[in-house]
Amino acid sequence: MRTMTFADAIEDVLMEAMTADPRIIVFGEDVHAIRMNLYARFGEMRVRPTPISESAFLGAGVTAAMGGLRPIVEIMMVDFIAVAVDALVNHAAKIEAFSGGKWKVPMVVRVACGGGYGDGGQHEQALWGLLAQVPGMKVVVPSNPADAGGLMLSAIEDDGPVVFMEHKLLADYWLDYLADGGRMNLDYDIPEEGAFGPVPDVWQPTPIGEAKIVREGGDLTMAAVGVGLHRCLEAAARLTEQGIEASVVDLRTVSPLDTDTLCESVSKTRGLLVADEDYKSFGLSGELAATLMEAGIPARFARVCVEETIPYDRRREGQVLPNVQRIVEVARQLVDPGSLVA
Amino acid sequence: MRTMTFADAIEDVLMEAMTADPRIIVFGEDVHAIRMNLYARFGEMRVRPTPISESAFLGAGVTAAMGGLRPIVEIMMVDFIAVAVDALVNHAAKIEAFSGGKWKVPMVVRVACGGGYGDGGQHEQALWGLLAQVPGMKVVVPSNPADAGGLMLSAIEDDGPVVFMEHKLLADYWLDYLADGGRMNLDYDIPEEGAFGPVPDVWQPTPIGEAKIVREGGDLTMAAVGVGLHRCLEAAARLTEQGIEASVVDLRTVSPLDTDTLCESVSKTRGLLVADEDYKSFGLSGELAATLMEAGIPARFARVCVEETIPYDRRREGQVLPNVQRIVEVARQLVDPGSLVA
Amino acid sequence: MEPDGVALYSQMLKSRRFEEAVTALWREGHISAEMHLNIGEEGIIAGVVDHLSEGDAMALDHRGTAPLVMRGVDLVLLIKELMGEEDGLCAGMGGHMHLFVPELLAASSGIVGASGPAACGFALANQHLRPGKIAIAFFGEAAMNQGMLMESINLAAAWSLPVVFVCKDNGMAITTPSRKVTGGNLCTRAEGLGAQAVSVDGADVGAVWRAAEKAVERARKGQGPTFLHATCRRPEGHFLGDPLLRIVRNPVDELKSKVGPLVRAATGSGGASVGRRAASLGSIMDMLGRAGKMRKLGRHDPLERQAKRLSGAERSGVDAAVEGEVAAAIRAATERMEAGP
Amino acid sequence: MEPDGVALYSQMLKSRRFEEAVTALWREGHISAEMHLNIGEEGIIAGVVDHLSEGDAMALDHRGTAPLVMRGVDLVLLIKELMGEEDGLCAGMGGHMHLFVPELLAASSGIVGASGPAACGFALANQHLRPGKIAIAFFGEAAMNQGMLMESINLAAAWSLPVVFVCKDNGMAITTPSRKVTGGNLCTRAEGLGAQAVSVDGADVGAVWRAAEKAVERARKGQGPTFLHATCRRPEGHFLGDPLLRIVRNPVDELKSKVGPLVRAATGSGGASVGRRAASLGSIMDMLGRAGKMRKLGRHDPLERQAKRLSGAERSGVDAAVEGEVAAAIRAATERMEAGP
Ligand SMILES: Cc1ncc(C[n+]2csc(CCOP(=O)(O)OP(=O)(O)O)c2C)c(N)n1
Ligand SMILES: Cc1ncc(C[n+]2csc(CCOP(=O)(O)OP(=O)(O)O)c2C)c(N)n1
Ligand SMILES: [Mg+2]
Ligand SMILES: [Mg+2]
Repeated sequence: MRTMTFADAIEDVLMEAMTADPRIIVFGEDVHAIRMNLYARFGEMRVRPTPISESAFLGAGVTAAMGGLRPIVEIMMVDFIAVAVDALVNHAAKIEAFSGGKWKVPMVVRVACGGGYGDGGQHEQALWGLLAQVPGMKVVVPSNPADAGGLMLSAIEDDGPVVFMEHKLLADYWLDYLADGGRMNLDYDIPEEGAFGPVPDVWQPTPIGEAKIVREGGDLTMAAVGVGLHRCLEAAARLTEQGIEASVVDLRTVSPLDTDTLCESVSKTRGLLVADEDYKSFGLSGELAATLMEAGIPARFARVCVEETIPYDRRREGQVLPNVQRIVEVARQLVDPGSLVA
Repeated sequence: MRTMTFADAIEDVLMEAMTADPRIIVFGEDVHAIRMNLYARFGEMRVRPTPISESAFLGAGVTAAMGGLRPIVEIMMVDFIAVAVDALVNHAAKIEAFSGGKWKVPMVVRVACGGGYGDGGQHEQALWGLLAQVPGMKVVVPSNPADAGGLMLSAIEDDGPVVFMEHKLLADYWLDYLADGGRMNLDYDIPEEGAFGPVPDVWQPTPIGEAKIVREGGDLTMAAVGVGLHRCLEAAARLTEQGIEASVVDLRTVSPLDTDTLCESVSKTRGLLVADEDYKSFGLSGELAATLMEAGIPARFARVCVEETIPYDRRREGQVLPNVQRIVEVARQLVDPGSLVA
Repeated sequence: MEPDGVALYSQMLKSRRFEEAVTALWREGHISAEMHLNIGEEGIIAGVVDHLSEGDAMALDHRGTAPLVMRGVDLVLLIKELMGEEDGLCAGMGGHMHLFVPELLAASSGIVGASGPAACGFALANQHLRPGKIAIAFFGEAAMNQGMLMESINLAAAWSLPVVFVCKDNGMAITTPSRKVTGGNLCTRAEGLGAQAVSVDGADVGAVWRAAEKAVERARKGQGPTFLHATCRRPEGHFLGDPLLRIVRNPVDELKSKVGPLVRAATGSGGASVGRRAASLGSIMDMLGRAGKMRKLGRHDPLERQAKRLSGAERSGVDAAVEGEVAAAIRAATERMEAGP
Repeated sequence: MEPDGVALYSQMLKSRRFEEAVTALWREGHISAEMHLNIGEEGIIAGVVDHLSEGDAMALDHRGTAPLVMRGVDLVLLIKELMGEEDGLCAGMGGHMHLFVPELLAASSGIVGASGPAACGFALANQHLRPGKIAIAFFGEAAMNQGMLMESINLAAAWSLPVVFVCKDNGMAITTPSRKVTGGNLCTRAEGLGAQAVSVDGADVGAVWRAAEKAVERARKGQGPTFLHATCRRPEGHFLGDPLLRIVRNPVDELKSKVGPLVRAATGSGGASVGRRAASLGSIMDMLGRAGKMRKLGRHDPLERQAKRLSGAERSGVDAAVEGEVAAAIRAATERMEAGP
């Protein structure tokens, strides 16, 4: 076992994969700087900075993949994908179906996501629910270095379009770049085990569509992806002190969802708390509720999600993003509704 | 009581509203033809054809509203909004929050949506779940002429951004234009009471965020919007013959959802079937499940939604879109799981 | 080089006859919804695709039939696709606006402007995997107002991608005259995005061929993208069943239900000044007039223009062969239909 | 007309001093995340906004402070907004990239290119409700590759909207030299979209003022949009804490952790040819060199250039007044902070 940062894990996988397969190319804004090491190793033809033309180059990624390459298209922050969503919704996701199954789109879309560093509501969104909605798109959100590498490997190997989302609190270079700018006087609630940790000596793909139970407890299940997972783990630790034992499920993949693992856990705990940094309504958290109801698993259910535009002010931002305290409170109410009054 | 087509109801409201309020303007591609009567009445300054530049003119709608107009921006089909989603997700929906509540965006986005006439998966989507996801957007989907007019009136009067979605099977002119092209030899499964019906003598706003129970029955609740509502009503009629009585809820507004009406109905029937022409996962149907679970209302639950790219072939299209037979079958299983084997 | 006039004529004719058959099938209700034809713009398509060979890619818009027919796609598969058959070109899943042929690197989209990015992606793949091979983007003049298309011309210029951007300018976006909603000049615009720009009369297939030859050669040599602007006229309007043409062809029936509300709207109290209303009505009449004028190809017919350049013998040989080929394909494709379910 | 040199100098100085104070607050950690300044481009902003009055609108990009400061926004409210205070300009909800002032019809966006459509919408409202009033769009040269901005120039041309599109060209998009990813010429491009185009040296506030005067007048008269292209240099790079400038300023510390992986990457087996790798490294060095050069404004400083045109007396009067004003505002805004919670 080696240890690595979240960011290095992804880079390590890319170095290996790009060395092995010349069809893999990377493009996006500023990639010569953001992926400087890849740029130095593979040269500008394979690591290519783009104009600020997300619609053009994301759309080009789709047909580049159809033409035989394995492009990794970078959209700096997921918020910006709003200007180019057509390439995913109406093209990448649909072409396999449109072509009668004859043509596939092996493209990876790599994006930074998430908040917690005071950048305001147009630069801190999660948006995985929106991207997952359209049939044909896969969306993965790793929560630690091993899965970051493993899911990137799977994404590259997948024959369909996969959105790979890396949370800015987990990828140290994003935070250094966007939040600190060389300052040492700011604090972020960085999940340590998410940002740095063990990775396998030889990279193995983390299967897309497989959740992982990272903590077992009988009183309720918590489910999350990315940073939310760590918030749940911390909440679970606090809840233990209060005599509540929570299972925690790292969904890892938003789409396709691993409904089996979820249902299995909730069948035992009879309670589900979803901590989701994405918007509350019409997204991941609702889909998990539907999953349980469809499976006929009765359970108490609650969500700790983002319910409004993320505020710029870091204090209010911290309240709007799912935080440990909100999760703990909601979990207690879920387990013991009477505690509401206490 | 007057009677009107779905399309005429909207036009009637617009004629009145635009006569009364010179701040209301309409723009979008081809509006001089598609809204020919408004064009003749209000002239080109107020009914203005645009270039095929959805990002520019939808974005312009946002600030035109901030600058004192009440724009109604037309995006021909909701599928095309994918090229311009940034204007909604990152601007229209967020500016009230960003400005600390000081500035509002009274814009209506009018779009045609939905399938059932063989136009393929890039022109028949519903996408209301996607549009509803971002806090700050309202989304309405009327199912009959009275609500079409009433919700358009509310949308115009609302001080925030509202997406007004008209289903192509309900709005006769869309079908004539896109599907028939003057042919008489094609059939569509047009809900008659949706396409033509009574409207009030004097227009009243249909409140945004108020669902309506359109049928009462004790065995299960069906919820839908737009054409789906009529599929549910027809299914309910068939189910009666089989001894099953369904309540049917016309949600009318996707966002904000009228959770009270839904919960009240499901509290009685203990079963919810969602028939949704939008994609199944991460959307409206999931949100309804979450609503019930959050309210602690145990219920059987099932969904009849779109689960893949809508096929071009009309036969397969008819299977992929929620149809009456699928609804009836799923409803029967929901009410009597044993019937599965039968 | 000089084009092979007979071959070009033959390609155009095949597409024309094929789309005439499509028109009949559409009218009979065997093809659903929006069917956009290339009739009238065959000169542009033929003049361009004649330069293509294996490995070259095509990004198509909502008018994808002609390029595929001319590149030799199986007509039976194609017609079956338009009819939504399971054994169609795309298993009946894509339909008229979503025709995909991996072997030809040909992909379509019904989203206006999407062929720009699509051509860039194909060209990028070619740059890496098939040097010397290129990509064509087909689109209308109104698509030049769609951001992603402009972005993609710039992208192609910045990356020296081997793309030829072919703008088929019929002057219309459905019912909107493009001049009314388009600033500046499209060739200037393309130059300002870094492409070389050239304009030709799209009804002259030879002229298109020669302009395309240079553009294709530039692309193959890695000298960057060209914007090929070609004018055309389309007698079927925007799509089969074009609402304006319906009125033009059959004014009495078609206007019956429309005139009442229009007159009421134009004369009702409240609303714009009389002058502005008159301007609106004028512009509606204009629109109908324009549609009427477009109906007749006349000297804008690339097929007729090319036919005149051929000898009677050349022509009749091709006519017979092509008509036979198309008729046979339609027969084969509709056999089952004729036989009943 | 001739500009009021003292007034322009005073505006630029106020913005400069204000942003210097912002820099200090940012370094102390009182302002979170990305803070983009206008330092170096004050000549462009001042030369344009001096022509605006009530009813004129401004669509701002991620560098919104200077235009607001120069239009007279309360500095205390502004600084409090940057610090995320509840009594800030936007209640601390918007922050540096989302500054909104309804009374000035001023709206910002952190989405590159969004100021184009935004200016069109404001201009449309003005066309209807406040004839003669206009809208300005501020954006960088790299934003000209964003589709919606190009679309909006065309829209403004097609609708004769009273917009002045102000392109502040520092030649860079974060770390990407714009020349490398931009085809053609931006003025040609804007002309191809139907705008009138004019280029000026943005460090010469007088030149900007005169060019803007004409553009604003055209817009007010309903003669359509102008594209005003102005060059500039920004000594703080892309934003405070620009990673390239950090290296340039403090190479030893900043490169410590970076050089090892970079060398390993550049020399590891597999990957591109030695030539291509060398080219990559060359281009990285280039990027750093370019950043280093930008640090010093020198003759690109609009403030210094304008100062030289004033008399000593004029200058010292303004200096004292402006410095006092800014210092007082900063004091007032940070009072509570100093006092502790
Ligand atoms: C993004 C988008 N907006 C609008 C439409 C609807 N639409 C389809 S074709 C068309 C007109 C296209 O005009 P042009 O590009 O000139 O091509 P033509 O049809 O004349 O060949 C429009 C507006 C669409 N398909 N996609
Ligand atoms: C749509 C979008 N893509 C990317 C970004 C990230 N980004 C922010 S500023 C910037 C560079 C902008 O360059 P330019 O337009 O020249 O303005 P400048 O910063 O030089 O003033 C980029 C790429 C963004 N904010 N929005
Ligand atoms: Mg056209
Ligand atoms: Mg710049």
